[in-house]
Amino acid sequence: MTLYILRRLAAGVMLALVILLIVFLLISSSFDDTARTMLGQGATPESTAALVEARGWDRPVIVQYVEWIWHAVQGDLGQSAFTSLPVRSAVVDRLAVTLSLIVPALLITAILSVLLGVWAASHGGVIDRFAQGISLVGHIFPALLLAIGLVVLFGVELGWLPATGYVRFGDDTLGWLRSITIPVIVLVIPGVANMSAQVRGRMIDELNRDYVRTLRTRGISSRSIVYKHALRNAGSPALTVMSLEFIQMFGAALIIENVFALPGFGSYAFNASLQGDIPVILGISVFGVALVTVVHLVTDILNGWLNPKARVH
Amino acid sequence: MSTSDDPTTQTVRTHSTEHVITAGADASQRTPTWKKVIRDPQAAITIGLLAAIFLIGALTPLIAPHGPNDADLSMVNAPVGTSGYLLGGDESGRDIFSRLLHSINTAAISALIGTTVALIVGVTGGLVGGYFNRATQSITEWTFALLMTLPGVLLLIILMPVTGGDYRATMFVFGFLLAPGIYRIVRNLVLGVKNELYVDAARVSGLGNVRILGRHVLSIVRGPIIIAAAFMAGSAIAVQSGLAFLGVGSTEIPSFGAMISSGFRNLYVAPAQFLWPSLLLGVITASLVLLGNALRDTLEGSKPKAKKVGAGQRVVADVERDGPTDPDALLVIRDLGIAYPGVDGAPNEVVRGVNLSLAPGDVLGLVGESGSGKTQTAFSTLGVLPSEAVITGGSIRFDGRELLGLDDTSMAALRGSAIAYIPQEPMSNLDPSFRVGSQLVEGLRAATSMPRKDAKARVIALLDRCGIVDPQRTFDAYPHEISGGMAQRVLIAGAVASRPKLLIADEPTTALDVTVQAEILDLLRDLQHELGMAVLLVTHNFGVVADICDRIAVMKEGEIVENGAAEEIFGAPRHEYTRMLLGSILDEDAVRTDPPAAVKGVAS
Amino acid sequence: MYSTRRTKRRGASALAATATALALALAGCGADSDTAPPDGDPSADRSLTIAVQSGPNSLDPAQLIDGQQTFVWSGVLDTLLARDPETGELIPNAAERWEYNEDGTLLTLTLRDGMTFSDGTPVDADAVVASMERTRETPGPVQSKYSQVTDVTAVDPSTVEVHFDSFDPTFLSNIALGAGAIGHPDTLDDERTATDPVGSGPFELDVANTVPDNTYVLKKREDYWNADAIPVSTFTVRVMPDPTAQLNALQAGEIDAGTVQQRMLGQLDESAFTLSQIEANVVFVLEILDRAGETWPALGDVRVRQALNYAIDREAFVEGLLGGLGSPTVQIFNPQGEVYDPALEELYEYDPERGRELVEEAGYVGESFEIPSTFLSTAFEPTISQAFSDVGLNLEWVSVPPQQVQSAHMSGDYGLSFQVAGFNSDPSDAFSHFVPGGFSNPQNHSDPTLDELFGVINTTVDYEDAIPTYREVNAYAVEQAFEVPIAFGGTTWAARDGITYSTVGGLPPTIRAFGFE
Amino acid sequence: MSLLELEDLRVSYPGRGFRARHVEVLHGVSLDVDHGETVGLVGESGSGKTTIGRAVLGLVRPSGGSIRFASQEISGLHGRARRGLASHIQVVFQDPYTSLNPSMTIGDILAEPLVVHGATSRDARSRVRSLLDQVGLPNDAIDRLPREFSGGQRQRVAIARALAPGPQLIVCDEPVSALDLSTQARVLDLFVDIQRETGVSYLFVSHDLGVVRHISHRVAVLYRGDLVETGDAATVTSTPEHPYTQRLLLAAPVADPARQREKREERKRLLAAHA
Repeated sequence: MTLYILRRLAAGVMLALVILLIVFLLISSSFDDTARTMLGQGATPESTAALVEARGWDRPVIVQYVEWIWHAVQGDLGQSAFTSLPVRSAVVDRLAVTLSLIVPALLITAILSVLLGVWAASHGGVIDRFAQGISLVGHIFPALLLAIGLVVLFGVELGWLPATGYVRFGDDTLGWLRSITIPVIVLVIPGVANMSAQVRGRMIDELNRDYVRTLRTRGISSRSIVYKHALRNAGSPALTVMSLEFIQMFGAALIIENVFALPGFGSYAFNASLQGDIPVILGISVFGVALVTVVHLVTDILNGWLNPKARVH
Repeated sequence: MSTSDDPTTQTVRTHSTEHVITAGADASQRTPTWKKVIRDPQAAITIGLLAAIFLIGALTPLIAPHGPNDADLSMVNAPVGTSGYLLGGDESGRDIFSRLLHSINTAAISALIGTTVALIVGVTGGLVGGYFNRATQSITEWTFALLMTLPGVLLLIILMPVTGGDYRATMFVFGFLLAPGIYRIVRNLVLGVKNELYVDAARVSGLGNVRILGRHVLSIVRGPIIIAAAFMAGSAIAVQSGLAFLGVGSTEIPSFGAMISSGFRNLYVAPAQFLWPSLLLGVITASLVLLGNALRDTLEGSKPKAKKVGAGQRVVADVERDGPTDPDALLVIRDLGIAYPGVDGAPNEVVRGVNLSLAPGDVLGLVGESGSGKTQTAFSTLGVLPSEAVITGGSIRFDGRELLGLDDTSMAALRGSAIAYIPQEPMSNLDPSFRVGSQLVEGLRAATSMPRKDAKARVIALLDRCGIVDPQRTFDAYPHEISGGMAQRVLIAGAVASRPKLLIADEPTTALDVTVQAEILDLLRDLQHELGMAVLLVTHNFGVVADICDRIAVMKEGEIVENGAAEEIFGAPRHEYTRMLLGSILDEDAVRTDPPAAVKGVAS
Repeated sequence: MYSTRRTKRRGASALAATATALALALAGCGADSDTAPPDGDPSADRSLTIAVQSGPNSLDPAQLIDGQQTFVWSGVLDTLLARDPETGELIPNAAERWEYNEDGTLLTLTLRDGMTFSDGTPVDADAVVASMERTRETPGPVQSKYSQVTDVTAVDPSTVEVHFDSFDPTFLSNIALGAGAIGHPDTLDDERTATDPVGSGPFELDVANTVPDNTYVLKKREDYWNADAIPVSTFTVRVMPDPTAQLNALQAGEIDAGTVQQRMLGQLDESAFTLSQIEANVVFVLEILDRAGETWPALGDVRVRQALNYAIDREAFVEGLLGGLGSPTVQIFNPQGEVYDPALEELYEYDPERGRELVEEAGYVGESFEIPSTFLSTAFEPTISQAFSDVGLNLEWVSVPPQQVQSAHMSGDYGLSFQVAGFNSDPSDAFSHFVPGGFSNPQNHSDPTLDELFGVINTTVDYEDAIPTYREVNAYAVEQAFEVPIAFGGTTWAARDGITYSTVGGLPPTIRAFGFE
Repeated sequence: MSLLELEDLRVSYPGRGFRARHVEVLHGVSLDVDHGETVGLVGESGSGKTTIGRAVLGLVRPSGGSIRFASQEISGLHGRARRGLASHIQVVFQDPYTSLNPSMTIGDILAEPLVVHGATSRDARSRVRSLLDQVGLPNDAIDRLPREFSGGQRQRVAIARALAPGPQLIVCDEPVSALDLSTQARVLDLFVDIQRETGVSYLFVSHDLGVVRHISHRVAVLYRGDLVETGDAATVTSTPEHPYTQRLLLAAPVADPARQREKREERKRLLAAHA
């Protein structure tokens, strides 16, 4: 098992190296633009060249790449070209904000989707139609629309929840809870729409399998068949859907962070990219790949737990 | 690679879980796919809606009253209904209605580029990765895993310096990010199809790889691809809108996202402005998702419907509870009818007027060819008919008690304890996620409410009794870790664990090798003697019947044509159908005697 | 080198907001007041939370950027000079006095006594020299402002001499901004300088409660030399790129003050908020980069340039796109300054017919131009395109990603550029718009008349004496239509009742613009 | 000279997992099939019988030994050379539900191998008609899809496809085991009739001794990758020499209660003797 995790992590590192190289190559054309943007209106060809040289951006890309990796291995991801803030701690701070949205959103999505999906699949009829209706509604209203609507309603008109801003968990737990409530709702609704439909489908498939009939013929209760046997077998595909949902939420978080003025990972990446803040872009790429690798790894391990056939020996 | 020589699978695959033949099925099967799609209301409505929207988009240059960027400063935030400005003007004095129309085209182009790139890359990758050798497979797999690992939207944003924010370039890149989804679908289908016998047959017919890929593989992949394309188009449009909302790319390009963004900024001045693009965007993406779902249902055959678990069997006729009882019989089935809804909705009876009687300790063989209704009869006795099935009449009496009309809880109490079941296909009848032992213990405890420890001891003893060499090890094994023959022994142990009065065995040996079959039959016979169970053995194999049954009932097309003691029927079959069946048996005398044929045609 | 304008700092802010909002935010406004707040009691526990559209990129003196970013960095770092909030004139700050030699190549600054950094070390000539020398040598946005400085020396603990190659008419106004920020000499090169410098200013950064780029919490220093002028004990600056989010926060009571877009004003409950308007602190201008007509001959023709000035309906622009907050103009100088001339506004009344005639006369009908489309220009593009076609010209907006905006403007690939320019000082504005190499003149256009006028300016050390020449520059530039100024834009600050915001336009925004009733 | 000669044929599959050892499923099998002859290949699952068929068809690459067809070594052929053999060696698979492409009409399925080998579509069509006739299917089958046919009819289509290029050898891989009893007998009769008519040879793979006995001239018995017994059908299927063949024979139940009882007892004696 340890070996397996190590092997997977090694593969993740390889992947990160390749992706970084790609990012380096793609970005290498914009060093001058970045320098000019940094210098602002006083930029001249001379001062631009001087800055590029001072930053070491005039050296061959491969040299910079190797050097960057060398520093990264030592835990130093450099500093933002614009804010001089250390990239690592900035990314970690921003990631913490985004994760504090996404993780609760994902958990809630998972719980609601499983409940809804399982109910729909095992009750049929009205409950099933209700669940499918919810899924449809979630598909029709884009996250964007929901975000705007909920802010106006709860934040501005009713004033129940803060319209903007982020409170750190450690500072004020209740405040944190209030500050993430609307964003989490906005993430959860489309998530549930998608995932509950998937869970429902998987559950229906499972409930039609032969072993379910055989279990029934042994007098095993419907509850055990649905919640113990079918759910566990439906669990592993649902888990994969969930891991994809997790990655997708990072994209959605970008828009949500923008609307709610949250200092998250997405908006950080967005700003860095707009400015051409090269060290930050690189740091974000590394964290992005690391995150996805870890999510896939965790998914696979959980999958192994759910599904003995997928278990690693 | 051969699948049939894989030691874990069985060579023989019979289709004895009977197919319910539905009347008029032939006609509907030949309907062209597109007609079927059009006939589905959900597909028809969404296609119509999308066609209408995109047609309007295409006609925009003709019907839009203004250009997308024509600005009139006097029309800034003009209210809805202003002359010439149907939906009013935006913050720059542009006509919202015209921009809306132009945005349709942007959405269409986004969807087109994203989907096309994804399809080209994904399908090519999937065909190559699925069809060719291992090295090619691992390279494509790795490449697409790489694409998959890139956090999509983040990447699009990081790449802004490269794409320049141009939405077409962005969608081009996005296509690559969508491609792994298609790749997965295609590769899995190809891997499946590659081992399909008809692809082997094509290879044997001398078709080259390209021709096979194009002709046999692609045709199978087509349906799922069309479905995936609908979903991808939706997500391409949604992503393009999201990026435009954030302000990536030129605002000269009219798009829903840019319009929503502008409306959001103007939320307090003209709250309706962000509504129009949001609504249209919502309608388009929702239509694509719904269309995808509808296509999935029509092209892949509709998925089974959700139904209440434990709802019990449906009985539409009055059951005579007080009919005459036969005190000697354990199971009496009288005049049983079972129907399934046909294509046109009318019920289609698959079992008609079946009468059976089984005394305690008796072994009855229910024999027939596929589709004869024998399995349906067995299921109805267990109370596990599929939910579509309807019992149209008759009575099933077990131990003097009428089973038809009992709710599932009462049936569940009987099942496992008094009536047990052995299925045909051993592997698919074990829950793959639970250890063999725990499944058996759960069943035993459900039937007897025995303490866990005792139940475990009993199960291990039973496994031992059923001829499993290392019972503890099998107890702790997962189903995929044991062979088919062993799995069948496990299932038998599970069935007899609670010492039932009646054992219903549905083709219990059909999936097994002959030598294993003989052992299993021995086991069944011994257990039957030991426990004094009555056995209802459903089979198509007269050899099996001859080996174990006291009495035989022969079924044909839902009816019992002949019923009697085994010796009588084998010795002097009365019904013509029975005679025909017995005549078809390739017995030991049917040795080929004619010499090898003379070679004709081309001499070697 | 010449201007406080920053066309970009935080892309998202720009993108999420309209250009108007952005420009107003960047230009900001500021005040510097030696007087104590009205009630005389600089309440020990009064706090103020405001929203800005962009946070400070860095607190390193060599990396400072003006505009709304000034709120934070000017809290932590003191500047040598300041500007009078009523008149915009230069006034003493850390430097009590300043004096030029005859030809303007030596500037002597006399520092105030008794100033300290937040760690207690004195703010003296050595500190000033160390900061200025470092800024001069460090690549960054401030460096260019030292382009003519050859040496900075400390004569005694309170006297600093700045030596120049030649007279720099913009230098004094620059040291009232980032170029005059004083950093702590011992820690200047430490990593903390960018994020948590040992400060010379009125506040200390409360690092524990500060989230960089999101929330900055500043705690007042009671040992600051001018502590009485600081009206609050805690000053919180929240970064909210999105104007709608800002308004929501204001209404929800999450912030005390913020800028509000003109068209959103209707949403505010007038009884609960005090509105302060700054009439003009930016100018919307279509800059003609190829004034010599080297690549686009049409732009070298004064008739075409004038035609463009006739083509734009400035009144409608102000009403339609600026929500009425602003005024039409044909000049780029601050209307509250000394150089601006109301009489010039008579020129170029909206007259597309006349414009068309001029274009026809010049023979450039149907000529097409490309112009970078940036987050600044988006809201105005349709109107400007319309104006071009009204006089028989075509304009094509080429989308430029934010990180290339600066490059596009300077590249020489475009003959035109749309800018929302914040005011600095009149000299700085003159240099940046009309001198070769100035930001608005990246293609180094020169003109004999302008050369001559700037020759005079560069040798007139006393600003008062140079004012008439600046006016001549303005008049000549308007006549020659070197640019197409469109309108001045203003800002509206909304604050919780009892809080006021007052300053003239074009000044760096600081805490001291706020008043409490 | 036999039509097909296998000599010391070995096949191994890569094991599961990374760098797993290869698993040999055939340990050197030698066998021959003469012109116009049916050789039955019997064995249980995992015995390697299907693999032999697939090796002959070129769907599996042998790891050793040789396969000669009409005196030509064919085990190493691939690409064009291998495809050239298509008109000589054909196949009928076990499962009539998956051996026909569900999206092609019967006409297309049957014409495909003909067109590949250069027939015009008109010629192909008339050949298809005669093939359908030969296997006892109605002419209107040509435009219908496989799913419109029953299992037995589909297997007839598969036989017609195998016959289309006029092969000398047809590998039959469990062609009747998925069929109902009554259908099974009719399809077997069809095989025999066709052989008499055309002189084609069959390599007939099955797990069912009864079926093999019915159709084969000679029978070979496979057990875990080894050929344990070969001989003429009557001998091998009634008085086998090898203990495995005996066990196999005794394990197959007969449809006569009395005889089956005897057979069962005999089997138990045999097992007891070997235990």
